[in-house]
Amino acid sequence: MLGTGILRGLKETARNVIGSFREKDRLPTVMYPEETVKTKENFRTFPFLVYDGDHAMPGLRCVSCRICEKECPPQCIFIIQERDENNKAVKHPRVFDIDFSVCMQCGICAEVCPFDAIKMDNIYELAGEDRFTGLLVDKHRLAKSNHYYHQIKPTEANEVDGRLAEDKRKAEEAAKAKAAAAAAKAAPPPTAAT
Amino acid sequence: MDNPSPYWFLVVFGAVALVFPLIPLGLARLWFLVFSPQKPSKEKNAVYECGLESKGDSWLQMKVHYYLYAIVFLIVDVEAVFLIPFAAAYASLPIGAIVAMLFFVLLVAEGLVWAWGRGFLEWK
Amino acid sequence: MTEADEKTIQDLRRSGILLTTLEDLYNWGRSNSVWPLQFGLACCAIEMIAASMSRFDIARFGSEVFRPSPRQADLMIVSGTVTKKMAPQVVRLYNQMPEPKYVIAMGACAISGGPFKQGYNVLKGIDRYIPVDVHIPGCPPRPEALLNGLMELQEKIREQNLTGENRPHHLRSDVSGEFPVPEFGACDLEPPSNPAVWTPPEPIREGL
Amino acid sequence: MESAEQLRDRLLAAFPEARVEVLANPAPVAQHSLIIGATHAVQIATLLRDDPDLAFDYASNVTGVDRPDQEIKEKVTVKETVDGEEKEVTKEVTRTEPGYLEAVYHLYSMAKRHGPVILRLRTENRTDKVTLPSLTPVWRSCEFQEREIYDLFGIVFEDHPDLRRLLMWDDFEGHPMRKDYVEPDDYEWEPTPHDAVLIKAKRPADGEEAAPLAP
Amino acid sequence: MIPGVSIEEKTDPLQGQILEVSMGPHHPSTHGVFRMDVKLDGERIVSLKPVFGYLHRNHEKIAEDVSYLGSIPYTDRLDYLCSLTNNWAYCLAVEKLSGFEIPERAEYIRVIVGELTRLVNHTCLMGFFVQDLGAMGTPLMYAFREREKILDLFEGLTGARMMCNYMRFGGVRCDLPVGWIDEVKKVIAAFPRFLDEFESLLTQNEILIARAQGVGVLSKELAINAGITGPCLRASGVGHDLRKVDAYSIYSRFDFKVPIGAHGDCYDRFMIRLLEMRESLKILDQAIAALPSGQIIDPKAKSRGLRPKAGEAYGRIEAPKGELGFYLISEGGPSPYRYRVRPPSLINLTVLEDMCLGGTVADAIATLGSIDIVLGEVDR
Repeated sequence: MLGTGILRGLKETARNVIGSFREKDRLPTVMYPEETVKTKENFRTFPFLVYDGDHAMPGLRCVSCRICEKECPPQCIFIIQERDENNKAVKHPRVFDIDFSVCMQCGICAEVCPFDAIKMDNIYELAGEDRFTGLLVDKHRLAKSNHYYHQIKPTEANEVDGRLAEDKRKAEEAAKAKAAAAAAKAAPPPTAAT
Repeated sequence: MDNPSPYWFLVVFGAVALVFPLIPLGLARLWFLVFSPQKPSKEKNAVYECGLESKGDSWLQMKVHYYLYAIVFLIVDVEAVFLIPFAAAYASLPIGAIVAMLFFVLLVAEGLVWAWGRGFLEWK
Repeated sequence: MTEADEKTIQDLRRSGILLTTLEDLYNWGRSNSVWPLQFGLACCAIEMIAASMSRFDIARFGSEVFRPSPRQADLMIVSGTVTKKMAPQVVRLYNQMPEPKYVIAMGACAISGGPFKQGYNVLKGIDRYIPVDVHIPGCPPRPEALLNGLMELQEKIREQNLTGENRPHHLRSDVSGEFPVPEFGACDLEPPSNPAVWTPPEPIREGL
Repeated sequence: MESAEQLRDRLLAAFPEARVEVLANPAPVAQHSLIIGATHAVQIATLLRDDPDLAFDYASNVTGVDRPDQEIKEKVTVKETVDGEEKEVTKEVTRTEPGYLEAVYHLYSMAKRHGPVILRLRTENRTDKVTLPSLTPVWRSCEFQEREIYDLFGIVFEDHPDLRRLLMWDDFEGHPMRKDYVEPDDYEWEPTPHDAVLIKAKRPADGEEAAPLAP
Repeated sequence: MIPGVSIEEKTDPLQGQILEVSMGPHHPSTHGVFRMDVKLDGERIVSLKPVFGYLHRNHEKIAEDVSYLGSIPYTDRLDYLCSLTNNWAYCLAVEKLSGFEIPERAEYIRVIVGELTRLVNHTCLMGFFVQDLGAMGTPLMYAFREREKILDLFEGLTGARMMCNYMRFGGVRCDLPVGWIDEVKKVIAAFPRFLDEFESLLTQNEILIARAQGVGVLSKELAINAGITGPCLRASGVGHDLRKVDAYSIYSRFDFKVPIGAHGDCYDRFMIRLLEMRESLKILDQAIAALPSGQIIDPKAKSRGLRPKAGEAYGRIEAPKGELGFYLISEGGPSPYRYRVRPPSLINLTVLEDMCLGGTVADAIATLGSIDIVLGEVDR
């Protein structure tokens, strides 16, 4: 009979109106400035540079190997390596700019970085008026502490710290083994000489 | 004005009906003069056609078939105009008047049914 | 409006008496009912629609009425990649909007061409032809980032004053709100950018 | 599904004077393709579509490929009389292979559900003789894709129902997807230029000199 | 041509003149910046020429400069409603080009996120289609409420709501976080209730039936010849679904049916998507039940600095909108020599004029809505 379809539709909308008072699922509104949606741990927006210890610049993990600059699809990272007085390259970036107005938030820089120096942040309230200087973020604004990294992404941060500790330990063993081998090589010649 | 003439309320209604829209229009005119000047320009008043420059004009002859809708609407509208005073006073009218008005309404309804039957209202 | 006046107004407001100036009333009305133009270009448009849906609910900021025609809109959210073929239409729509009009450049593509910057048919940012009030970076920015940008715009509208020298351009008769519409050239738009609006600073070339 | 060689023999049997060659595809997926001469392309296409046990009724993908002229360095052994006596000398000769534009058709069969037959049609060169027969009368799905190839690569398709630019605006000149296309540079504000973007940023826009580079 | 509707200029003044108007790039119902140059005789459509290119972002030219890995985030932006199936099609093509094998667990994860993407796309489409018919807001609100739940799953797994950038050559980027599968189970368990509500809200609605049945009819032969794929093809009665035809990845292990329509009109296309969502739920249940543990990426596969040997490959999958194909020609370099996307939306639009001729403007809007186009994929 004409109209039963529409009545059935009205029943559905009525179910939703009444349901919105009882079921949490039917009232999904999040009152933005007061309460925010709790973003998941994996959520990524813009990259940031991780530094160990509590002083940003000396503790920066980035050795300016420029792999992320090459691999970044929209090419929005710009690195210049630090050079000390006799023009020898130093493992530290003098200039590390990311153009947030071009960055496509893909996370490839964090994925390809061999030193875990750049990770993905989850801040998204960056609306501003000036585009030229506001969104061109230099290394001072980019650098955030490892402690902050632990706050926003605990599991990922622990895994990264575990890996770094593992590498350090292996490096020390290798260094000790090399030192022992060098000592062993240095020790026999004097005995052979006498 | 001890006993106001019965038509006085018409004058008051007319005055209020006139003043009520004029106040906001006057305020708007005042606002334009003092604060935000009107700046009409060729680009702003260009014809809006989904963001494109509209070529060709929209003043063109429509299909003649559409005049039928106008005529059917006209008949029913005029009938409504006659019904309004009747509706206002039909309680105090004798039964003869009601039958006459019924006859009038049925006549127009019959015309509408005929037009519908002949398919004038089909949206070809 | 000294500090003391501010405090007295707060106290009076608490006891139910509202004192305001014409300017505050004018800006309060305008900032809380910004009607956006229904203008979705690409992926950011889906996040704009998601922002207008029940979960992020742009209606709480007075902007859920997305007007299809530019005649009734006073905010243009450029959400998506502005290509060179679409740029004249964007500028023409901006011109056809009534005067107090604002522009939000939502997403990396609208600000600077974003990931598609090296494309031959992509405009490197809409602020080459029309003035942009708020930039929202992200690709696409979360719906909350759009709401944050909208609150930023509302803040900016509240601070505009009604008279005096730096009143907004829609209250001045000398500044026209329209910008020339670029034409299609042989391989690019003519002119490539509008110098009145597009004033980039000196490009940083140090150390190249 | 027949292999490329069987298909070639079948087509040669049907059209003896047509040009049908197999182009091997070294990738592990081994989808070999058939190079078809332009003269018999439409008849071959209708045969592929109407033949009962081939039944390729669905042209899934039409692609344009630009092969610019290539300099090939070859070691050529040439007999030369060097100061009086005959000697074999291998000499470096750079031979430029003429470039061409290519339209690649991937055909599938919905009726028989069997896999891709890949046809390749090649133009004589990249400058003036760039016309190819259009296969839209055979498969309607090539209509927009051929228009796109005409727009981005410049292959002119004969008796295509409505050959216009698909993606770029109508009075756009040049074919942007070609390898030698130089796009306009509006690179004033480039805060993060390096390698490709840097070259474009330093390229002087026609006429004005290079962007001022700080020392 | 439809009898009675002639295109040449009318001489008889009683018949009225032809109005040329363009439902242009900025139009509330064209799902983005799509333009149709329409010639109208009164309200009847006499000719309809689609115009593309307003969102041509040169994806294929940029892909020739960027590395293979760098192109993956760009594929998210092709059909920006279902980014994971775009990744899947691209990774499938590169895997065919370079011959990586995908471990079991990665295949299952790909099927799970692929079918979740199909749910997201079909809910969005039904909301937009019914909004085009005039149901302002309500069905779209319900559809987006469900979509948000699935986007939260994607955000938990891949890190982004819409632009997931999750699949790599030879597998996936990262393993499932702890507790993610239980959330998926919860969402899938609640989904049929939403589908029942949506079905009873819309399918029997007289207005929808009057506006969608018999509108935009597409015949089977024209659909095959014009290369229409996906739900539009199956609505015309052709049972061609790449998950059954190619049986790519591990779809041969799941039993699911392929819904086929009978009339090929807007209503069938709408109902096909509703039924396909139920099939996707069945696949999801089976995939989650049989999800093995193990590696998630082929150890031999390189993502950074991948240089596949010279050769070419064409990989295609059943994306929610139709057959999405990637044709890659590699010359051994770090970036592909030619990178071509076969866009299902663009090719499905070939027959838009045939379906809309003779109908009214409102029917053209309904037909365009039922074809389900996304401009990022149409213009690339």
